[in-house]
Amino acid sequence: MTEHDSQTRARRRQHQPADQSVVFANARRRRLRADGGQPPVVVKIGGANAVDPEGAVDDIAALVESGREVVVVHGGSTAVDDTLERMDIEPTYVETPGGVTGRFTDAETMEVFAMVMAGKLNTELTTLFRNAGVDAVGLSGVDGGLLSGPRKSAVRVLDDGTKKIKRGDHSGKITDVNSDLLDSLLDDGYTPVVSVPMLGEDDDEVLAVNADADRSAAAVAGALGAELVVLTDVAGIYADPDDPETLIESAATPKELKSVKDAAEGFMTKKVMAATEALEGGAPAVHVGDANRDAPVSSALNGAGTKIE
Amino acid sequence: MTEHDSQTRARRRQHQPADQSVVFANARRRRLRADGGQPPVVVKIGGANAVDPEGAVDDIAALVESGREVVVVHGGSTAVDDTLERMDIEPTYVETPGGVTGRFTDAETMEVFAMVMAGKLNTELTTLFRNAGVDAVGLSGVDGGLLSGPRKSAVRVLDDGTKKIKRGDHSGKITDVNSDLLDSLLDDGYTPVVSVPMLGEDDDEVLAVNADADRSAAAVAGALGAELVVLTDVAGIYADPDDPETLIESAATPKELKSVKDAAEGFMTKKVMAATEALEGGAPAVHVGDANRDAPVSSALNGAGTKIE
Amino acid sequence: MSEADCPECGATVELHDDIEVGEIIDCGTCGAELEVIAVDPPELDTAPELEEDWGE
Amino acid sequence: MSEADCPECGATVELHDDIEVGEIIDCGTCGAELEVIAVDPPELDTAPELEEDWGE
Ligand SMILES: [Zn+2]
Ligand SMILES: [Zn+2]
Repeated sequence: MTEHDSQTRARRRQHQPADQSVVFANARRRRLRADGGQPPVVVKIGGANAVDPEGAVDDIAALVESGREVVVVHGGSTAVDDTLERMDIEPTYVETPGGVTGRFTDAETMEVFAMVMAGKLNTELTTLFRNAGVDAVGLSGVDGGLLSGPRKSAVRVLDDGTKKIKRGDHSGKITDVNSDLLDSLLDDGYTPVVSVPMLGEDDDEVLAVNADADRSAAAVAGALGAELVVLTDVAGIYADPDDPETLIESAATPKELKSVKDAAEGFMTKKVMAATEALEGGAPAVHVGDANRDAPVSSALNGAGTKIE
Repeated sequence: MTEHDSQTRARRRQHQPADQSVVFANARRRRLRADGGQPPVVVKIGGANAVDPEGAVDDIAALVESGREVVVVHGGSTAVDDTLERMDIEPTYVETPGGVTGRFTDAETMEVFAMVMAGKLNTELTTLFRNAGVDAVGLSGVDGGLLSGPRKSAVRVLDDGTKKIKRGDHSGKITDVNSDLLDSLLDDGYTPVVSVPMLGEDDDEVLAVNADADRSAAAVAGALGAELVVLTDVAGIYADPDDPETLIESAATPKELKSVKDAAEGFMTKKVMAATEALEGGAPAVHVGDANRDAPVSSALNGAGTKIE
Repeated sequence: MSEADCPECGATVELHDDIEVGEIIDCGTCGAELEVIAVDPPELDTAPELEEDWGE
Repeated sequence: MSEADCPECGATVELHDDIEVGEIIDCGTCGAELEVIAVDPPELDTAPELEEDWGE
């Protein structure tokens, strides 16, 4: 299932945009380069199955070669679904009182999630980058507490019309990014390739928990003061989601941003929410662009797709 | 299956010690500490299923707290077996002309290997360390080219008495360790938690391939000039493998080392081979000790178990 | 029909017969959202505030 | 019974009927280890030197 194919289903699920405010507890500082050059770039790409990363990999390799600092953040929940199926684990879907349907991440699902994201996809992508000449280092959000914040074990669900609290979920909300770890790897010439899980803080322990990859990328971009490029499988955000002619080229004022938010539907809602979090977190600009065009990252940076700032 | 349970099977497989010379292509330099203090410690522990790591985790946390630099290397092939079984993948075992039986790592097995080692076990162990107050960063041998060397895709096998070349194996031999990456993380106060796969160099590409965890630990210890502690589930190397009373306390001369090699049987052969490689690579000492005793790492460093130097 | 005390205001809350652990009930007196944490005997606790999220 | 040329010394190597790809044959003339890389028609190449390892 491509990201695009799942648009309709996602659209049905996402009736209600939720809380948008994210406050990062760590001091946010922009990377200042001695040469007064450009800020780093955080690129969010799909997992291996969602969006073919090859074009992005070569483009990122050229960016890195030109001296730009890049951090890659990837998702890949369709690969998680595939492995759950392969292991005969039936995912549990829950509906929130607001009508949003999502996968409930119980302990067993969490284990598979970590295996696939941090083991399979992260290793594959890091290897792809190394073959393209990029000195890539794969990291999960657990490593060095890279992506951390409170665990959410309880979720409100609607079960046959009855509101309930369901406990045992393994997800969390990123409030801290260890930007020192990323800075130090970037300074040494590495390109970090970051995947969820994040490190969830529970009452008396930390544990690996699920987090959204778009929001993870937003958190990293905010913490680094980096431009965020979110690659997807359409050209950008459309005023009419079914009409590519209505591509919104940019949003640079609160009013324009509101019109982008109003235009966003389905999985695009998530991209716009992530963009908002990145900007609030300190990112100078967010670009939503097409993963499948030539040079997808540099094109997006140069104004193809939708630019939000 | 514990490491101990598999001893008999392993003993049957390991008739013939093989080539022991390992030449690391990278410049080997010992970490010189400003305070003239002790060298780092590389600790090899089993995966979650092989040897319970909890005692080692707390002990390592205390060592790190005291200022000692530690790198952890873990294995976990029983967890790989479990997941292969769960995914209905039948492992292929092959016998070499010399009589050693091993698992053949085809592409599908390699994928599971990477998932379990770098995704599941590495994340679990890194989380355990973080809960113990250690600022752990999980890495696979692919990350930053941490453990690299030629891929071996062809193996000689004995198939119904006929010698054959079987191609498509995903394994490799570590000839390079990116000790700069480890040094830099150690300098920043992190504790690297390292797992296979390694980065295999093929004709025109690099790819994630299988490597032995004991040898990986040996390569890291050699590259860092670190003391190596190999934890297992017996007290050390016994002159008579069935009699704990015959524990060999130390081997400090070539003659003593030879007697240790002669005494080693079964899976212990691998530990002794790894020890030899570590010493040849630049490690000042290797300790083989019991993972299940109190303070297993510091006890081994203090002379419990077998010390080889 | 069983009942339990509201942990917020102390009022008696009437419970329907097939309540389940985890179910959220509104206190008719103070309006607090209460979570059923046990059913036999029934016990209520203040339901945790949980922000609704926009997905994984 | 088929045959093929030894890529090392050029001598003819006799092959038994049920040879398989991957099989290793010794050249009777020069003693080289040869790998069967095709069976129809049979073709031989020098077998790669592979050090035997002591396992994962
Ligand atoms: Zn009340
Ligand atoms: Zn010949």
